[in-house]
Amino acid sequence: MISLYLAEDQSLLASALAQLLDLEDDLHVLGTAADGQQAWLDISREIPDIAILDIEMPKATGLDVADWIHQAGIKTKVIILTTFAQQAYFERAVKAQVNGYLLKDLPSDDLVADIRKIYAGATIYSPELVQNM
Amino acid sequence: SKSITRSIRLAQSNSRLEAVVRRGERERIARDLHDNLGQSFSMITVKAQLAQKLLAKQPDKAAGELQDIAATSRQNLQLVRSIVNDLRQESLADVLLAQEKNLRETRIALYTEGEQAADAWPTKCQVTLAAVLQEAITNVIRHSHARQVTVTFTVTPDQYRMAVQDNGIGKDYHRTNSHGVSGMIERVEQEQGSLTIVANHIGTLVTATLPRKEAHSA
Amino acid sequence: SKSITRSIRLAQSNSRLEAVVRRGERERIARDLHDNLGQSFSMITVKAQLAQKLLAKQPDKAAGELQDIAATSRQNLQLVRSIVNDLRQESLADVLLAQEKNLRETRIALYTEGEQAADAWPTKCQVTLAAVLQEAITNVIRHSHARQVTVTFTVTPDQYRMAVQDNGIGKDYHRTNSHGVSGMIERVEQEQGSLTIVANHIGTLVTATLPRKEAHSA
Ligand SMILES: Nc1ncnc2c1ncn2[C@@H]1O[C@H](COP(=O)(O)OP(=O)(O)OP(=O)(O)O)[C@@H](O)[C@H]1O
Ligand SMILES: Nc1ncnc2c1ncn2[C@@H]1O[C@H](COP(=O)(O)OP(=O)(O)OP(=O)(O)O)[C@@H](O)[C@H]1O
Ligand SMILES: [K+]
Ligand SMILES: [Mg+2]
Ligand SMILES: [Mg+2]
Ligand SMILES: [Mg+2]
Repeated sequence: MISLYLAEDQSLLASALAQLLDLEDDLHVLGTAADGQQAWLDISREIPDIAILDIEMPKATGLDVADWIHQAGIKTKVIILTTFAQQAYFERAVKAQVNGYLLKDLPSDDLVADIRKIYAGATIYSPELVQNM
Repeated sequence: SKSITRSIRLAQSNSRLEAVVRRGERERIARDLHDNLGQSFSMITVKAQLAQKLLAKQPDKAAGELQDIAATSRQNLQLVRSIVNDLRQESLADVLLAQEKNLRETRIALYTEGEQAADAWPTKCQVTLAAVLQEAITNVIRHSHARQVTVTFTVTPDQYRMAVQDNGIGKDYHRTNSHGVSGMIERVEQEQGSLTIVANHIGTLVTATLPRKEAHSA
Repeated sequence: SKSITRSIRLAQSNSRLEAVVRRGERERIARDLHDNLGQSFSMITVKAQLAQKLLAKQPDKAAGELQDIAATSRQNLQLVRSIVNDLRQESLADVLLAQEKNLRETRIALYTEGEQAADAWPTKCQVTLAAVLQEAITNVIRHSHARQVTVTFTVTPDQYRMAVQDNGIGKDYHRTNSHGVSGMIERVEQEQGSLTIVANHIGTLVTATLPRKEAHSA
């Protein structure tokens, strides 16, 4: 079972995404947060296998949380899940050595497949994001 | 010669800044789109996929997702409408271009001062002044018997100011059942500005001033 | 005196037209939003309601509607992305403002001609020239040993032209493993324009020209 943590400030999206992921037999969403600070508190305590982080959130961005996870040396892998390609964001994410940088409108089956690959050790950046850079 | 070069360079820097202010507006529109529409489309995409998966096993839950999709979609349609409205607001240049034609047809000469600088004033400010200008010039055409009208745009550290001076009869600008003047006053006051109409020795002078909000913020 | 007044009025009318062209871009964005996003939100709303009705009796059809919703939504997110991208492109004024600072720090004087008019050139054209200007001035700073650089913007009935003239060493601007010059050429040629670099008696001169497409259309 792969344990996931989801941070997303848009509550309708967060709950839909959590349900969608939870429907998979091998995935379990162990918590969600609507801001970066709460996400960091939970993640640093529960150490999920993978944290799926939105970028723009109140209190702290997903990129801040990714930095903290990286600096603390926690084993949680990080996927940044975003709507838009923005160079500055992407560069920061690469610096924080995130394991995935994916688009929110990615077909859900692809998202699930990417989560499994990332869990197995892959690094995946959405081609749409990379080609825009 | 040093000082001339200097002042030319200053003027150029100013116009560069103005262009960047205009760009600020583009950025604001981009933000609106990014933050609202972009987010909603991601959400709708995710919810539509979730509903598909729930269809067979939990049709009740699927119905809930569908309701959310319809509601979000309606909300965003409203938002698109208001952004479109915003983008379609008339600028000072639009009104001047149109009214120049009307004035020419009625043989009233139009002079402007500071027009080019005013083209770079913030959208919100232009939209308000454009509406005032539209009405003020319509009044000149309909009531003033003027041969010419001068529109002057000036900016101070605190205010944007537009003055519409005609050389017509300059009187009788209070009428109870008219809406033009009260409409102008209302629009300007909504933006914390003020509007005055006076008859002077030249004719009628309509002056609208709006506070420069950006001077105080940031 | 008549002719001076006339030419001033002509100039003002031109600048009014330029402002209206700039506005044309707003209108284009507004139309994009209205026609595409507006339509799609209406469609999504209807389809979400339809899917709700089909849920119980025809779950297969409901699934089809949901697929349509997700597809439309993704498509429109693409559109929002490209509009936002478009709105965030750098203008000539952005680059000049930033490079002015870099030049000042390296004690190279910057002169411009025709800058204000160029601020009103079409976005697409500004974006391309802004990228060229960025690289050309970076090269002046890094390679030229110049004391000054003059950027001249001119427009003819057929072309937009930008010339970047420095008074530096003016040689050796071919290097095999460099990307700056080839990048400039590529960008300009993508827009059916041309780019030349020559060493002249002053220093290095980079000239980019782009066709005025609007001259031929409409
Ligand atoms: N420039 C002007 N010169 C002379 N009189 C004017 C001028 N502007 C306005 N007035 C007078 O002031 C009155 C009120 O103007 P106002 O714009 O409020 O109403 P209106 O133009 O008569 O009607 P409407 O409601 O359609 O605008 C006018 O009827 C006219 O008598
Ligand atoms: N304004 C200039 N004055 C003198 N030499 C120049 C000038 N611009 C370019 N050059 C020469 O032309 C060469 C190629 O320029 P180009 O911009 O392609 O590459 P670069 O600046 O060296 O590297 P980069 O790929 O980072 O831009 C430079 O290395 C430099 O020798
Ligand atoms: K599960
Ligand atoms: Mg967010
Ligand atoms: Mg009136
Ligand atoms: Mg270079």
